[in-house]
Amino acid sequence: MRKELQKYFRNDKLPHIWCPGCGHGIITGAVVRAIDNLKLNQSKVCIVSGIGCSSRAPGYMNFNTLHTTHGRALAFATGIKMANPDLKILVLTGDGDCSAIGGNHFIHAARRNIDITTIVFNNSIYGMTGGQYSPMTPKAAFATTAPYGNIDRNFDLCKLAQSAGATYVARGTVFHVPQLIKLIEKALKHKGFSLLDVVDICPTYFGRRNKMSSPIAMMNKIREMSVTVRSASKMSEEELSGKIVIGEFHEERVPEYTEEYAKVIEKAQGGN
Amino acid sequence: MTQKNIKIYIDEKACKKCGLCIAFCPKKVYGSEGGKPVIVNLSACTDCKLCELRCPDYAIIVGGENIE
Amino acid sequence: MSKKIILMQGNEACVEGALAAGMRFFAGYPITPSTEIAEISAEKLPKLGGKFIQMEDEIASMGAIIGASLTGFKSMTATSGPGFSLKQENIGFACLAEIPCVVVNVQRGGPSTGLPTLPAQGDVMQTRWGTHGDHPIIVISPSSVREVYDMTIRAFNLSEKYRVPCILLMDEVVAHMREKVELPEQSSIDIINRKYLNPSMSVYKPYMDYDGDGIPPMMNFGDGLPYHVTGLIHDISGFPSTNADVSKDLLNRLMSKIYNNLDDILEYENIYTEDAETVIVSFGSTARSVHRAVYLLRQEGFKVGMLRLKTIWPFAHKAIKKLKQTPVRNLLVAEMNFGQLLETVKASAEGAFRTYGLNKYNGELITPQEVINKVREVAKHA
Amino acid sequence: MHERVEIRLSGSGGQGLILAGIILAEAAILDGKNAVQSQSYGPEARGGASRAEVIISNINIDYPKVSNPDVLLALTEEAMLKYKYDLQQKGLLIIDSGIEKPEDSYKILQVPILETAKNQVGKIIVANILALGVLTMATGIVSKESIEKAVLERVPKRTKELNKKALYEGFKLGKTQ
Repeated sequence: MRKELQKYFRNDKLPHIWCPGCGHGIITGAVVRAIDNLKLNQSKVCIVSGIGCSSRAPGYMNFNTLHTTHGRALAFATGIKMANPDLKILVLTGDGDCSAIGGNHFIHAARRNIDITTIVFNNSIYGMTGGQYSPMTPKAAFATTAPYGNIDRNFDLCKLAQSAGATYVARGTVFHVPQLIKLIEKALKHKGFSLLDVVDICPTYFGRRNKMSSPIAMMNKIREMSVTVRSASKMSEEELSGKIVIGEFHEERVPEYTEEYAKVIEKAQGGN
Repeated sequence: MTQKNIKIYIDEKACKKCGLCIAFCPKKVYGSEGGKPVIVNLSACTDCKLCELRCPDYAIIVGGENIE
Repeated sequence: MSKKIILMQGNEACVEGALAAGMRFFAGYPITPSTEIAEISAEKLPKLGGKFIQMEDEIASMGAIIGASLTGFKSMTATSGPGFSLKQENIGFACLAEIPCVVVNVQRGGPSTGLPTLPAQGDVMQTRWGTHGDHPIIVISPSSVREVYDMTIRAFNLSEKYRVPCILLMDEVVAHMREKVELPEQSSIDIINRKYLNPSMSVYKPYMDYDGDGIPPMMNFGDGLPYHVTGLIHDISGFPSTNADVSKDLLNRLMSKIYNNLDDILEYENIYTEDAETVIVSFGSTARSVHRAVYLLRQEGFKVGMLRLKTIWPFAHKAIKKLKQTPVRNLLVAEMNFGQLLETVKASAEGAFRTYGLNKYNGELITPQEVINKVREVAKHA
Repeated sequence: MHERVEIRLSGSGGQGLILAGIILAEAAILDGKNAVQSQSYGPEARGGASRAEVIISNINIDYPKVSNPDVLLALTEEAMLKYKYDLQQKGLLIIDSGIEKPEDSYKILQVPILETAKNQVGKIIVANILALGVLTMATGIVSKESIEKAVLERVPKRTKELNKKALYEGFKLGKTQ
């Protein structure tokens, strides 16, 4: 590992538990590089996660880190941010953690526009429990709990976040890492609730069941299917079917939650 | 355009042999030796660092300055 | 000097006590009959520079207070019935990660939506074993509005001192009644704050028993050295471990930090037990009916007394043990449930007494007359 | 006075009986007595029969619920019929004139609470305070000074005069019997 990045890791905890070719390590590396590029104060960064493979990431990262219960990272993070708005809060979460068991917390954190950067390690599967389908698993894909093919329709997390009120919404992939780092930087600099949906790969559970058992095959799929927001805007719905649209979807400046609460305090204490 | 003093460091203990660096190097700098990356064409390297950024295990450093 | 004498509601006294104890963060979700606690907190906290947030559900509220506590804020949530059920997973997190926080449970009739507006005491066992796994917990239960105030302060003190969630177990009667109270001056209140690590340390092991008392000192997120907190079994550095000795040592320490300090944690009240033949065990609002019954029965010459538990968990076995040195022959456990505490009292009695339950679960408070009738019936058996 | 006096105030939801109960309890405290106030608590915010209960005592109040009221105030017939079952035989029943007088052996005081509030005071909404005036005069449970002070401390500033007027009309009605 590059020397300047070492201070961001708990090097005695590495190597990580993730499988060979798992994209989680790539996203974690991108997060750390973005933090380094922005020169954030390490002792004021707080990284919160839920449960699952991705939620192990904070354990390797040398910040104030909190590994919570399944789906609840945003609830804990909201408490931390409310109590101490000086802290920079990141939530690292998986697609199941964020959109299934944690779905309600997700939409409400977005609605409040609380200043938390949520990065979804979206590998379309429950990895920690061995490959069950998640709300992000594509229709017809196979999983241990969808042995005949998945009949659930999957979420578009970016659309969900935007309609719930998130004020920065973007999608990156583990293939397009330089772009991913830039998107993370933008999300971290954004004041308000930012969502970054990162298309990730799980060769072990998703790949093996869906004829892409090598990480290379999965990466190739991302490379082939990715289109930029700009190109997508010129494509028909049919042409977009199965495609991964990457880039920034939404950015707006809306009063941030803890700043609004500071005004409540002012009012309660006699100001206007 | 190639740069002469580019060095690539591979941390063999960290490498989990996923093969991503080998497969996706735009200049085919790497070959495989039992799944592990070996440098076969250093002069082609453009210092794009994609292999380093895509390595899930932080096993690659591209560039001169940090390499022992 | 004490503050002026006023009429105050139980739920209001809970917030007043919490603020006096130093609560500066509340997260909650509306649920009868605890809602006033959230409403009053929403009004009063920002006046003191504190924070209130209404979360999307009870689960989130519990998560939020744990997060806030990690930044050094004394934090509380309040709920009832179904909401208390929802909080259980994160209460377990607070037990294992040793995050101080206060959870108020205003009991109502159950199970499920049950009797939302009516009293019950059916959560006795859930407060002890609601979350999964072996874990320590402290549960205390007030009988009057003034005691709600005092016990909310005590809940914070115990929670901060022992790094354990403390549950204030109220019931609808105590929460909603208004009563004359005389609150103490802030300066006369004992406040206990969590232990912090000496900031000069260069390495922080968040679960190291630096002082040998089983209670590791804390450090706030953002105050200096980064550290890791997890709901997984962890070693003294806070990182996950599946090592058998690490698991065993951690659980032993969690339990012993509570069970080695029972003299500090257990509170109960004996009334007329020295010469009583029958003692009625009760807590919460039921104890007020029992008190009335004991008063009336004593006027008739009945040798009856009462044991009122203020600490519900850990159970005050020593209070039962002490009764073995008195003439007491009958123990009557009065509670608004099917006999949840009765089973524990029986076990504690080890056959030394005849034990009876007086149980009511129809959404009404046990009346003094019902207690009197039961005591007479028990006396006949004897 | 008795060691323990139990009072039940009843009517329909929205008539302000819980507030009346709180004020009565506060007046008792101003008189140096103990007081406990509680209420029946149903899911409906308005309508239906609702009640507030107050116990006033010179000594500690342990059992906090009313078991056999010494006094029952009823502003509606529905409330009276629902809540008079356990009124003490020697108890006092205060009812509005709009209610059909029951054939019971209680001491019954029937006065035009709602009508007076509406026509003499000008707002039906202050019937609860007017009723407190009636109750104070008819029972002597709390002093006139304390009930007035308690009323004025609880009601919104701009309605103080109105409520004071209602209370005094209540005093008058309570005294006529």
